[in-house]
Amino acid sequence: MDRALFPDGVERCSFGKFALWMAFITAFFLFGLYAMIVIFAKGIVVTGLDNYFGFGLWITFDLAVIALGAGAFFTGFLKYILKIDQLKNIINLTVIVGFICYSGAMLVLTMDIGQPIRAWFGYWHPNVHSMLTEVIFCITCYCLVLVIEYVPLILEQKQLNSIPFLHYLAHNMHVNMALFAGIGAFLSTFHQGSLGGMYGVLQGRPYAFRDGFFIWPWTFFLFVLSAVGCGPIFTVLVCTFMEKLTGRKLVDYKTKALMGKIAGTMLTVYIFFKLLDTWAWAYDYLPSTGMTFDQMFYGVIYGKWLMFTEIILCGVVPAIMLITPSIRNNPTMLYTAGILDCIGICLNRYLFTVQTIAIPLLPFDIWQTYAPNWAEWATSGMIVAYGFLVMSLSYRYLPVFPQERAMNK
Amino acid sequence: MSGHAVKEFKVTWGMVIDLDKCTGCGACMTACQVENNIAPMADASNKMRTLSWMLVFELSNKKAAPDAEIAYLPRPCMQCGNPACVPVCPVVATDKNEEGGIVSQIYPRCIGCRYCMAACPYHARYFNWEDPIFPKGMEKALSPNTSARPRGVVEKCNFCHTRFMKAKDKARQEGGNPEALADGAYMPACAEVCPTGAITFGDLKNPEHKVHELAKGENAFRLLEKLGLHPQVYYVSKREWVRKLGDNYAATGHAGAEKKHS
Amino acid sequence: MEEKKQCKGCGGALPFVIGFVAALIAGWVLFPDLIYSKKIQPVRFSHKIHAEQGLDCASCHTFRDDGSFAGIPTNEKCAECHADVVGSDPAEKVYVEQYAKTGKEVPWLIYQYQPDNVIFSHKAHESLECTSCHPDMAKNDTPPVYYQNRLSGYSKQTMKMWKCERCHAENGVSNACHVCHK
Amino acid sequence: MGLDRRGFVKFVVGGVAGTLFTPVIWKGLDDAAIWSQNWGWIPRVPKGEVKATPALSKLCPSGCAVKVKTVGGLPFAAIGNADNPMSKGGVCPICAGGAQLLYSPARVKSPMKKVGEGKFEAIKWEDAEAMLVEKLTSFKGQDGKIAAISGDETGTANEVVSALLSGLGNASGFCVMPGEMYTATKGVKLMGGNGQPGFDIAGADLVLMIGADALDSWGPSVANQKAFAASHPTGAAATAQFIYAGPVLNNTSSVCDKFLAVPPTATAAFSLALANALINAGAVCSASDFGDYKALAAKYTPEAFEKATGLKAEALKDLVARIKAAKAPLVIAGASFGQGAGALDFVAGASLNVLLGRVGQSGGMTLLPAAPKALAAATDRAEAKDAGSFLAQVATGKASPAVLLVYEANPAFALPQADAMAKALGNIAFKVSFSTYMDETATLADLILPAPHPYERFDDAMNPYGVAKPTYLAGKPAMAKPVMDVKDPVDVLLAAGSKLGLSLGFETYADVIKAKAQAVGADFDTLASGGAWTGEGKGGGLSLGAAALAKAPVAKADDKAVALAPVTKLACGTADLATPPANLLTIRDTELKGKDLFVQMNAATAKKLGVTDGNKVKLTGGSGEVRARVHVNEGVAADTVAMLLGFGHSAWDQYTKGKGDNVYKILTVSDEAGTGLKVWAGSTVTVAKI
Repeated sequence: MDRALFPDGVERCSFGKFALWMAFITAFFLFGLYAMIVIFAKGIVVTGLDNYFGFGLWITFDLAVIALGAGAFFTGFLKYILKIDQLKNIINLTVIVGFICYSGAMLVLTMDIGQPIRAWFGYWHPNVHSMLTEVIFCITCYCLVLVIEYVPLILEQKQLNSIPFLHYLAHNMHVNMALFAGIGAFLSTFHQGSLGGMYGVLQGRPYAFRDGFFIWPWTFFLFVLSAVGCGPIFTVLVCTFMEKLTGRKLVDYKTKALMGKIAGTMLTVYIFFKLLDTWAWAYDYLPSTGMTFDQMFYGVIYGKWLMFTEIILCGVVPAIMLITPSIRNNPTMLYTAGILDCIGICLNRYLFTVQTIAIPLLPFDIWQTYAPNWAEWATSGMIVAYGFLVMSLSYRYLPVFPQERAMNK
Repeated sequence: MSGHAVKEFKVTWGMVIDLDKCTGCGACMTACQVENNIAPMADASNKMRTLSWMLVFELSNKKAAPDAEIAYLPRPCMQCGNPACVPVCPVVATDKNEEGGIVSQIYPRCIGCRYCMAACPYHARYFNWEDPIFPKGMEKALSPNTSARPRGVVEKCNFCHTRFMKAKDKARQEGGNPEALADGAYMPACAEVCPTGAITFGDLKNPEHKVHELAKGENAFRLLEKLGLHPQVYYVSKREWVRKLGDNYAATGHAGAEKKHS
Repeated sequence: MEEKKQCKGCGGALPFVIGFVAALIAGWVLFPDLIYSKKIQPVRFSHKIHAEQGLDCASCHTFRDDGSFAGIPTNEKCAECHADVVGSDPAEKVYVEQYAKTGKEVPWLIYQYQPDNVIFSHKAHESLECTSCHPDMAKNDTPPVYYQNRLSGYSKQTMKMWKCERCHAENGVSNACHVCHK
Repeated sequence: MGLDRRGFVKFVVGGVAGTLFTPVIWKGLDDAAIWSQNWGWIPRVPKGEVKATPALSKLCPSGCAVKVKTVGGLPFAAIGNADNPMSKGGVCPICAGGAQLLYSPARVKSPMKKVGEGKFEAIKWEDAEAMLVEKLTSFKGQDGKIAAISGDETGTANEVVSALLSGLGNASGFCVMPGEMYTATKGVKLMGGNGQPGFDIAGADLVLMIGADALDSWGPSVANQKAFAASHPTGAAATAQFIYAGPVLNNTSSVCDKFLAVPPTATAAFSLALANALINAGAVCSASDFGDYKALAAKYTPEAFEKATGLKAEALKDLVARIKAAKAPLVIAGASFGQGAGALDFVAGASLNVLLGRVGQSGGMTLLPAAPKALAAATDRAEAKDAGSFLAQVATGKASPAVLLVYEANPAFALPQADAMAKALGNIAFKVSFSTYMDETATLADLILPAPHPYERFDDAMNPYGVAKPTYLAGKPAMAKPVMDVKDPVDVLLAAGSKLGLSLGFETYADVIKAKAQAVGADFDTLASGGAWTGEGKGGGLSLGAAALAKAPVAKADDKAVALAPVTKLACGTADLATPPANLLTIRDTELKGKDLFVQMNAATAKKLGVTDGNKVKLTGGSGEVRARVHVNEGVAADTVAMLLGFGHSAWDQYTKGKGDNVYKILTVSDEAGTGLKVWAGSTVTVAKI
């Protein structure tokens, strides 16, 4: 019944099936919405956060999705600035993924702060020394850039595009996309770095703190690299997931492998410096605080296995897999490496958020543990559901994949 | 050690807490709660959610009976010379700018992002998980010195800053110098109430104040000095095991409180 | 075709303009009036009459021994003169009968209302003229209407933070948060 | 022109665009943020003049001399009174939160009469007083029919209560709640002396506290703490040693130079072993019974010491060396939780002062002469019955009072075998509770007559137990009018007395206190404005109490049972007061977590009992049992389990009701050989995992 709205020359499932799918996702979304209303009404006392864990799942989630959404700015940078034309096949998808990730992260942030009514203080009363201020400004600005990048795609919808004004608007926006891609790349580099800086400046938290050169430029670029080392491959994973779900071919493997190669290269550079960083931290910085590597870990929940999983299993291993052409060209291996890569980066963000504040520094204090509760899971789930909804609608009605028509003939 | 500079003030309020005199009776915590209008909590045993600007830790020498020893350590905000919490605040809800060197926390500005809590290794900062609802009538016994905070903002010990302001007004009224208060003219509630006088309070820079000398004593130390935050709260103990619990020594194995004044 | 489209665009802009202007009127004219409720003082207190008796500000608005400022006087102070009706003003009769005799304090509306989180020391500002910050009440016969913000509860006439900050900055006084907040 | 859909959309878009150029959004955002600073449901802080008014804050057992800080006439905080020798500027944790207690949700708001099980109805004072008079009238002159229990150790109110009972022909009906004053005075008698013992901590250079938790819950704790502080200047050498010998590494022992973990069953053995070691090290004294004492002490060899206490003999040797080196040593003997120790434990400890020649000396043990009475008809404090024995008689039918007046006491909660005591109260037809708070006893009473909070009343304190010199404090209300509809119980009783035709010579408690001050030789106005009166303590030819000590029981070994050491921490509340709202934070999560109280024991004891940290256990003693969770604490003596007293309330407020369990329930009472006293300090319990 909504066939007229489809992009030219593509097939989509029946409206009934689509409605059922959307209803299924909406159920998750509504549950999260309920949790969000409870949180706004009663405050974040309803979450699992406490005096020791002021940061938890939400901040981890924010940092992780922002890293995973990095495919947008980096692919845009490569496509529009470095003119790697092949990336046009996937660039639309990276924009949508990026938009979902950033807008979702901003929504989570408004829940996470104790006084949402005052959220705008971040812009009006900024503390220029705070990394968080930098993050707030850059994320907001970059989110606007993503909106600007997303709008022409929406305007290319068949009916909308038939309105001349919108058609010309979309066209003009496309023409100037290189400019926005450049701004986006600039802003993103800043805030991805600042997100690392957020932890790197915590003088009182030896797990995250980095001194002097190791904070700037070192930690900043480590975070930028880690984000671009996973963002592109995350887009590939999203694309492949959509292909499996819809049974249609959307992007050719050559492009995916290219994205894998890009991510792999970045990840390799990242992991090389990350190893150096960790080594210097453990052998030089930590002893200066009187603490040892062993003291940074506790039991299973905060055990060393987390760090080894992050750096070796989900860092070194996927890096090697992605830069080795023979492995990368095997779809199964590419996706496996991609999944490991994304897990590794998320784990990194988790450790910097939670492990950092879990470590008891006062020698007479004890380890406390944190587990997110339903309210945090439900609202995080809401953001994921929101992503599914946006993506489903975009896929169904917007010409996201330029190759789709040819590949499914 | 860290790149940040320690901001100097002509007057630097500080505490010297004698751990050999603290019996852990809790009067300081009670007086603090009263002075700062902290509502009683239905489950005060849930220490992960309570607000205790002043918190008395129990220290143990970890020896088996009969050699076991304990000590009590009252922990207010350290009012660090190089605070970890101040530079991270995105909205300037906390600063260390005022003569006296007290780290402020401004509730109407705070947005409750809790970044400062993540930054403070002393757990001196607390988030208002719930609105301060007092049992019916008890709001009549609120102290005029501290505003009641809504839920969703961070708060912490400020050395009973309003008492500082009132002491200055008193000095002005009596023709004294509000910028050079006499020892004892300004006392936080905890120091005032302590029945064993374990908490000495004053201007660390003023030789006429007792804390000036006490902070330099051979048994004086600060918590986690190696992190370079330069707390303005000093502790004193003649017991070596107590001093050793003031910082981390696992990496070096050094005993005692080695000084890292800079 | 080109012309027709343009023309259509012109005619179509009218609703937009109407909406725009309507919003401007609502926002600039109606809104400022709606956001404040108007209140009058419980007793028509005349500063003028008191000033004419030779009283100055400090006669009633005194400092206490500890340097704190007593602010608006309580019955104790007012009753020094007005335990019984001494004049012919009907407002005085209202005060004496409804408050002084019943022991109930007058719920004066405070134009310079500051919330609990503000600490202000009159003592520290003693060297300034009262009228540097307060209106010159000495000539005021009928208390002005009190405008209260319906949402924030603030008095419209009160001093906002930026004014404090500006004066502090101009005079080289610290603008650190704790100087004014508690 | 009709408005079509497109036109409407444009109108709206125009409106939104226009709004952006008005202050609506920006002012709205700002005002909303300001609103969030001043939410209507957040309380406003009071404004007005801040004053400090002296008061006698009898919230803790010895009473603190405080200054109540008021704003606009209403109290909001309490600070110490630097001019008063009992405070010297210090306040105990309970009195520090006294202002908040004025508004405790547990406060009795008006007189109430019982109208059903656990149901009460507010009534008028005149009706309540008429009810009281009616009941007293019907039993007037019938001995044994009217009784009173007082939980006040120091007030002249006791004189009024007991004089009223005498006047009603029930002189023997006056009972007091357990406290050390009672047993210690008996102990002094056994040593051939007379008077309440006092301890000059400030003058001593070595203070050995055997059981007595002198720096937290025992005696005039703030004055004790101030004495400790004076001898321990920060940053300089200490001028006195403090040593604690008791079952638990408690608040007092945390700052002591030495802690000796002595099980509660071995207190007397510890003292006598120390006596033996001192004698062997050359201590002699001129007391007539020195020979007998020496022979008796000789039985307590270092080996016996090791066996009884679980400590090494070297610890004893070290202690002797310290005492020998001291110029002015002082021994304070007392139960570690302020009650339940017999006179013999006291004699064993106090005899060390005699042995060392420290009685009547500066920095030694003194004897306080009996204070002059304001009411001649009043019973001597030392002559009062103990409430526990009395209620035990009620339980068995040996006593059958018809009317019971309960003054500032909570016998349904704070007596050993508390459940049985509460049950015994049920045997009394008419119970009147003069209580400030809705405590367990009030909920069982037939008539509740709300008493004022200390800031709302006149009250006094004569010789709080432990003071070295006769000391008298008095206080008047610190606020213009009470928060609740209360009347001073003494005023009520005096009025009732006059209606019954018994004129006690006074109309109000204030008059009684003024008369008392006059009798003592103090100036009431000075006292009421925060002063204190002190007299002189005296010595006295005390014996070593050898004859009494010869009867001291040898602790029996019971493999299954462990000794129970109840622990008092002032901040957690007292026998009369559940943890006040402002003190809740001070309770550690290793003492109470959620609704679970912890039982503390060292690792060796835990192993012996087959329990580990966190286990839920049941402790049984006498006919009672309590539930708790195990917390391994190396500060507890061998074969001993320690638990905080003052929890497990079934009344009070939302903060304390149902939190933890009541250790009083498992304290077992036994008769002390040769003294006729009831003792429960050496209670044993069995511990079983559940």
